[in-house]
Amino acid sequence: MASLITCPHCGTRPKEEFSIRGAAAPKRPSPTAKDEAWHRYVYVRDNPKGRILEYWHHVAGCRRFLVVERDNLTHEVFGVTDAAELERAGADE
Amino acid sequence: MRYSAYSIFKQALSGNRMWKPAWREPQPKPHYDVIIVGGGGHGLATAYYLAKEFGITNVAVLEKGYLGSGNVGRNTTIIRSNYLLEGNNPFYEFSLKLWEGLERDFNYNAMVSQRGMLNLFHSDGQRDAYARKGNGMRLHGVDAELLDREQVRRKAPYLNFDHARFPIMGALYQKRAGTVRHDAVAWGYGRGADARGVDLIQHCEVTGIRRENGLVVGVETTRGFIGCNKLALAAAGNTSTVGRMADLELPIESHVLQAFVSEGLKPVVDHVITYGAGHFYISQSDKGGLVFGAEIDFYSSYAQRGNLATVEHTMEEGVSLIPGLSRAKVLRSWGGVMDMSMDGSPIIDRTPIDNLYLNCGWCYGGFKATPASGFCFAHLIAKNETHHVSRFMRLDRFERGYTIDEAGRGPQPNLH
Amino acid sequence: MSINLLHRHVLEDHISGFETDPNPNHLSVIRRPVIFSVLAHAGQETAVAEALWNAEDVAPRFCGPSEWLAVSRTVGAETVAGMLSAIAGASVVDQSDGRALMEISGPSVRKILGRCVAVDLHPEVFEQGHSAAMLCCHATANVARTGADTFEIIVPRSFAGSVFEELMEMGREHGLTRGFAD
Amino acid sequence: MTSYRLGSGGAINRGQSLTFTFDGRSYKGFDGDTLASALLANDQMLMARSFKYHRPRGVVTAGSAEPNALMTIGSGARAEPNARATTVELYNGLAAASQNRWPSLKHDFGAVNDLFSPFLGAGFYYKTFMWPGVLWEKLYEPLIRRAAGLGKATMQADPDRYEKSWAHCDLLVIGAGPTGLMAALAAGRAGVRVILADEGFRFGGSLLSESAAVGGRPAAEFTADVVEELASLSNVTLMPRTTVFGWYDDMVFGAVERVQKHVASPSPDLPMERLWRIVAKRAILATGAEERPLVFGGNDKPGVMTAGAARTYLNRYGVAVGGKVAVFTNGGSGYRTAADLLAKGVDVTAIIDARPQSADPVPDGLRIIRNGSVIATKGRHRIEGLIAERSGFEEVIGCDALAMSGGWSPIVHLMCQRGAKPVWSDEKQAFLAPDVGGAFVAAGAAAGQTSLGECLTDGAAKAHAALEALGRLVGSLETPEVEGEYDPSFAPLWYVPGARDKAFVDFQNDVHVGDLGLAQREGFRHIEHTKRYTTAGMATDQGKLGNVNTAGIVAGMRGVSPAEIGTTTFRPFYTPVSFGALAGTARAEHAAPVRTSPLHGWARKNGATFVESGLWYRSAWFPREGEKTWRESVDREVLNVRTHAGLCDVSTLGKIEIFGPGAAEFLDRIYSNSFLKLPVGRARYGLMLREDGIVFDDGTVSRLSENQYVMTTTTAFAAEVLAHLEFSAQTFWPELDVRFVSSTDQWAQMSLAGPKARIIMSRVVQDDISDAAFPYLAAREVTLRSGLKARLFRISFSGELAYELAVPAGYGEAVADAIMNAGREEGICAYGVEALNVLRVEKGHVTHSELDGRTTADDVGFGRMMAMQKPDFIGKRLSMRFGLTAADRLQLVGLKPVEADKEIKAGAHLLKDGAKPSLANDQGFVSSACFSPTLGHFIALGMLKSGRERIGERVMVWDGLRGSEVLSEVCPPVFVDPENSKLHL
Repeated sequence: MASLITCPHCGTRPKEEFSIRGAAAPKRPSPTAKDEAWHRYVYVRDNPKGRILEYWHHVAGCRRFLVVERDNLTHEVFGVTDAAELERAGADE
Repeated sequence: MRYSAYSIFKQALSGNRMWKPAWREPQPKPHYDVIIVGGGGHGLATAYYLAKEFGITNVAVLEKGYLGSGNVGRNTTIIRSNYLLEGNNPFYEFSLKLWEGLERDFNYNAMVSQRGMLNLFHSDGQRDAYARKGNGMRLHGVDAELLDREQVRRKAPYLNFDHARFPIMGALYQKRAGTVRHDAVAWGYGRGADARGVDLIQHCEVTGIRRENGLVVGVETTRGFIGCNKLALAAAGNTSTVGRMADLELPIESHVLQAFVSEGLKPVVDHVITYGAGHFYISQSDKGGLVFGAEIDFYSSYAQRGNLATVEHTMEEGVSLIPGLSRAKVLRSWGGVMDMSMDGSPIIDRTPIDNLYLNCGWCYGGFKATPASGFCFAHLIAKNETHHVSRFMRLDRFERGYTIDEAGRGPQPNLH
Repeated sequence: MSINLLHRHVLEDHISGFETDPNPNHLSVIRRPVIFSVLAHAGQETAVAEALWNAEDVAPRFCGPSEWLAVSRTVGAETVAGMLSAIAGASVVDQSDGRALMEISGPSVRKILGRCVAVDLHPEVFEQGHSAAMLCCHATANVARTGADTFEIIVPRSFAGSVFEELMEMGREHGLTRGFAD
Repeated sequence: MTSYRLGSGGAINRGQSLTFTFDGRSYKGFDGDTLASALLANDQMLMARSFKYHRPRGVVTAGSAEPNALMTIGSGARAEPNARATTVELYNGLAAASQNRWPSLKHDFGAVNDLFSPFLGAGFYYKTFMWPGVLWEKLYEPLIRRAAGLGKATMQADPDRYEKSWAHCDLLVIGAGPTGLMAALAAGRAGVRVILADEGFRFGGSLLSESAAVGGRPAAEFTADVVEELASLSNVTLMPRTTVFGWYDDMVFGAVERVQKHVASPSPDLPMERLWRIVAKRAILATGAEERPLVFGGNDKPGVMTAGAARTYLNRYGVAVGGKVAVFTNGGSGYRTAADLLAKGVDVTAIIDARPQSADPVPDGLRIIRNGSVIATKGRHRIEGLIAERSGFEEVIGCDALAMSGGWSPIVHLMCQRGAKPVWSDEKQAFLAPDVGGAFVAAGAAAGQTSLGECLTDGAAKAHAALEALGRLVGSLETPEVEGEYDPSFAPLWYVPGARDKAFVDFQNDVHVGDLGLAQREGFRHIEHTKRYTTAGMATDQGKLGNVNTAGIVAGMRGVSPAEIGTTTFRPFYTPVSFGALAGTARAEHAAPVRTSPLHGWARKNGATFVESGLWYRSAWFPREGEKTWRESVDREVLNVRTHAGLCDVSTLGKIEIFGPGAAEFLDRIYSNSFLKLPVGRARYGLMLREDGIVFDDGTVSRLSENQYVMTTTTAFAAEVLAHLEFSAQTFWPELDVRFVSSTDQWAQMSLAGPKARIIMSRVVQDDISDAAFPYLAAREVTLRSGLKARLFRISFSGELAYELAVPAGYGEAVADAIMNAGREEGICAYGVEALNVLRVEKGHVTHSELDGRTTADDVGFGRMMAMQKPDFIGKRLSMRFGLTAADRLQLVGLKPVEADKEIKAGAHLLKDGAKPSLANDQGFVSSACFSPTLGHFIALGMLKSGRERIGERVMVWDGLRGSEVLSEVCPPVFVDPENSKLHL
């Protein structure tokens, strides 16, 4: 993972083409959610050792935000999905 | 066993056969007053000061690997106190003062070398930001000088003054900044703590935190249950993992930072230098290796290794800053796990659990903080009250809106 | 006050006066290409893509799932604008002045580009007609294979000088020459 | 000087003689030599001094593991320190110099350290130099630093070029010895894309030193045939002189090709070195094995080297390492070397075999001392003899070289760089490569195979397995027969007891067995502690020769298996890599790409001085004749704008085109102020927050039609803002139909400001731009008098009547020229970003000097702009936190010196008048400061605690750093035209 990411739109690309935004697990709360929920969204990170979801922005490619599912200990990548597609799929559920 | 020139002389005459171990290898006792999780620099310093300054010696330091196997043995050895914000500046200055007296304090030569640090600036905006920082330092009595281009050139004539993409305009200079032999810090604190009765227990991984009635009663470890009155976490990159055992919600994300050493070279770089047009920083060890690094790899990682793109980027910045490096060779790269906090500043605080104490969030600046972190954490644990220089380093500052955002980059840990 | 405005190519200073006869490995800079960004709106991605691929005189270059560059070297900007705005569900932006278009060709082209891009340009992997956005000489570019040994490179205007110089530098070993082409 | 060059043999080109120098003395060698082999041929065994004790040293190896023979190659800006003579390819004119010695290699003053070595044991420095404290920095540390390092870095700019390249393949074979050649051949014939890389300058590896026959012909002939066939395959890329130094995630390998290191006069069209990033589907590690030195007293004397090295010098380079060679071995390797030496007519005095017996064939007449050991060596700059011991009896044996063999360690470095640890094998008495999954496998000697035949077979077999996994297996490759194989087995021997002198484990760092013992006694028992305390394995060879011995010896001291001790962590780089190769072209002026504005030529024509601004160069000011300082130019430009007009390049501001029915709603959520009701044809200033409620960036948005907007951002934040929009659109609100694309590069944008701006602009634009037709904040497409379509915005950063005109970039220069012409009579001037900055400070406009990532909208006086009635916008919720709304926050104010001639500088802090300078009394800081030519004195913007309540108060502007204190008055931040009358002219 640290070297190459296979972008669902552009194919296999080097890390240099991406900008990493951070954990993709926290979801932006609704505007009316409690303060605590907003605090957790912005500041609290689960930070597990192992499988995580992370936003990678393909800035030098398709400029899409990708959700990379990977292991942060072994650096194995399990999947790369367009964030909007994932978001829409989540909304449909 | 006290170390001195005399002890070296005496031992040499007997073939160096009579040296005693630097520390014991004790079996864990069933119960301690204080257990510190993490036998790195901060954990060992905490134990040392608990024993020495606060008379608490029934202490165990639990380390899952060997002593000093974390970032204290894997950093670029820089010490400094050139911080901008009120939440940081006095704390790091306190740390620098402790460094200045440390070796005689713990009878171990950690080679504290106050060779001076140049923070280069390359634009008017950067100069203004450094001036603001330097004035803030001076207000607190910390040494700071603003050097112009020619003054920098006199100190470091080998920097790229003539063909730079981002010309050097000057530097913020802290004369008292410098380097320390990193391993020796862990060993010196460990030896000092051990001599005062602290049990340093290596190869003992904490696997659970046992609580009763809302209080910690001890820890489960790979070497069995060990009870304690107070539990202190100094687990650096593994803070979230250990914190989860006590259901702590933490503003921490673990990242990998690489560092590098060159082949041994005759001394050429006499200061610590940071590149203002990038993140590159460099110094030269007393053995001759150039020790340097740049930015983190940007993704969450618990693997102590980095990627090639970051390696290349580091070298690009290095050669851009010091053209003469081009033909020198890099010997080794390594990676450390950084407990990046959400504002780039650390946490030394109590937790929602009364007898559980937290020390984390050092990002990639933990080494220089080791003495003050240990001292303040020991103060907090022993007296249950915050040392005044660490009073801003609270866990609830994020909720309350009092972040200590030295870089001004907001709640994205990989930008700090 | 009537003004006759001169149009100036960003690489004018880099090339003019330095032109020589082209070698087998040659970089040619297209002086006035027509380049539009085409953005497909929600739900229109497939239709827009189809319309683009069917359009005459325009070569579509893939940028992202709902974004393309429409490139033409044969017809004028107004013609292209007219054609593109007829595509339902698309928004278009004229980028003809915002991008520089170069074409690099010759027997060593893959060796040269191997020093410029990380993408595997082997013909079985990056086929003729294929295009993608990628990092090229430290800048974001759109690279298309337009022939067996020919690639088209589109870069933002402000980066064009740097990219051009780097391409030439990487082509030194193979005697890369350069020049404008209309 | 004796010549040790044999009369014939070796893979050297005797027809091409090369001249080189070592320490100023001239020597001759041949094409195909390494520097080490040529020096040995010339009887130059003494090549270096060790690091700590400055002991005389020669070569121990014939390859990249060499710890001793480090030299500086070349001089001046091309000097390369710490080059291993054993891998440096000889060329005509090569100039080498020894290192770490004074005054000369033969007579080195530093050798006195050796006498004091009892006091300088492992870690001695941690125990002393502490008293008195002041002496550390004045005396002790300078002394230690003087001893530091080996070679000298040139510290001059490198005159050569460097390149980087990517490569992609199905199979990467690392190492072109017998294993690698067979692997590459098998894969090459199957038609997959193969890269074969080898660190040496000639393919063949150990085959080049081989005396056995392969496939019925001499090994060298066999090798040449295979290499020829590989070279003929278009799907195979051969990469000699290429070291694969690192294995990174996702099967990316880092490699460095020494393109011209061996060339007497480098071509300017080729790089000196080239960095390769090789992306491989599969890879085979065929790096062979390293022969282990034996650890006995005096094992570091020049002339003591591994048996394999002696054999390589003999067979590959045609050099005898001595006239009388002794052999000390624990396995067959010593016998093989002895046999080859004898076959070439070199005298072998004896084989001292540590084993009680062996089945190795003994050449006629050769003396074998079984169950023997070497306990000391004689000689100073070259070994002159050794003391052998057997059953308590000692014997002096004369020799001028000693070939030693302690067994073999597979070279598994690369496979262990990603966390996996090598695995101890009792059977092989070696650490073997770990299983790292099928994509990357070890083969041949690197996998613990010991005979040549096994290596050939394994190479082909591992390639077949890779082909199968790739789905490309066709046929199979027959492995050639090997005639004259030897028995490669050996008996473990970590440490030879009875040493009379130091027995070294790490030659370069002078770590001997005694140091390892001391580390154990002092509690540094973990192998990492042992390493760090003794520095074993920390030299430039990173323990390639010594680490396995260290593990074995420590295991012996502790009475456990080496498996329990393990190894230290393997990390890149396999061998050291130059900064230059890793940096590539990105250096000096090319450290980062340059972005040029479409108006760059216009600015240059008008005499601009440029300044870097991120990747851009922007025009800073436009000096005119007679102006001696930048301030004079800037003052003139500012006054000219305030009284007449000026034209400024603002093309670098970020521009984003936004489309779609969801655009209005999107912008409304992105900005803290309201955007839903922005009319078509109008621009609005907007403030973006981060989600934590802190100001992110500011800019303008203009609505060009119902569903089309154009946004401007600051130059510095253009990329971040676009990313922020994309993140928000894609992950928060994918349901909004909004699309955007950057058009920053499409437009040349210029700001025409000043009371004469309208007159001038109307001479260029066809449209009616009277205040009524085109009022303040109007924004729309216009037509220039030439017929060119353009965008015109009536926005102002200076506070003057101002327009921003955007034209297609290619026309930028022409339009700017036209405006300058149109404005000549009105007194127009070009102005740069310095004047722009003064104009905005005078007007109290904030930039990222104020918006430094810690300020809220309210801090800079925009609290009321925040549309808190909106249900949602980014940053809304967290902006309400206590700490962000506290009354004592720093707030934007203006500052002017009480004495008009005093200068205020940005970066100064603010103290209450009369307060002692201290952190407790710190009230804020000066964020921007400049001389205001309009007002005739310095003015500043500052951030002051509860500043807005303190207008009229006097504060001390404290600049201890630059030694000034300026009493100043707190004032509103707008210095010029606070009622905005000029905007609406």
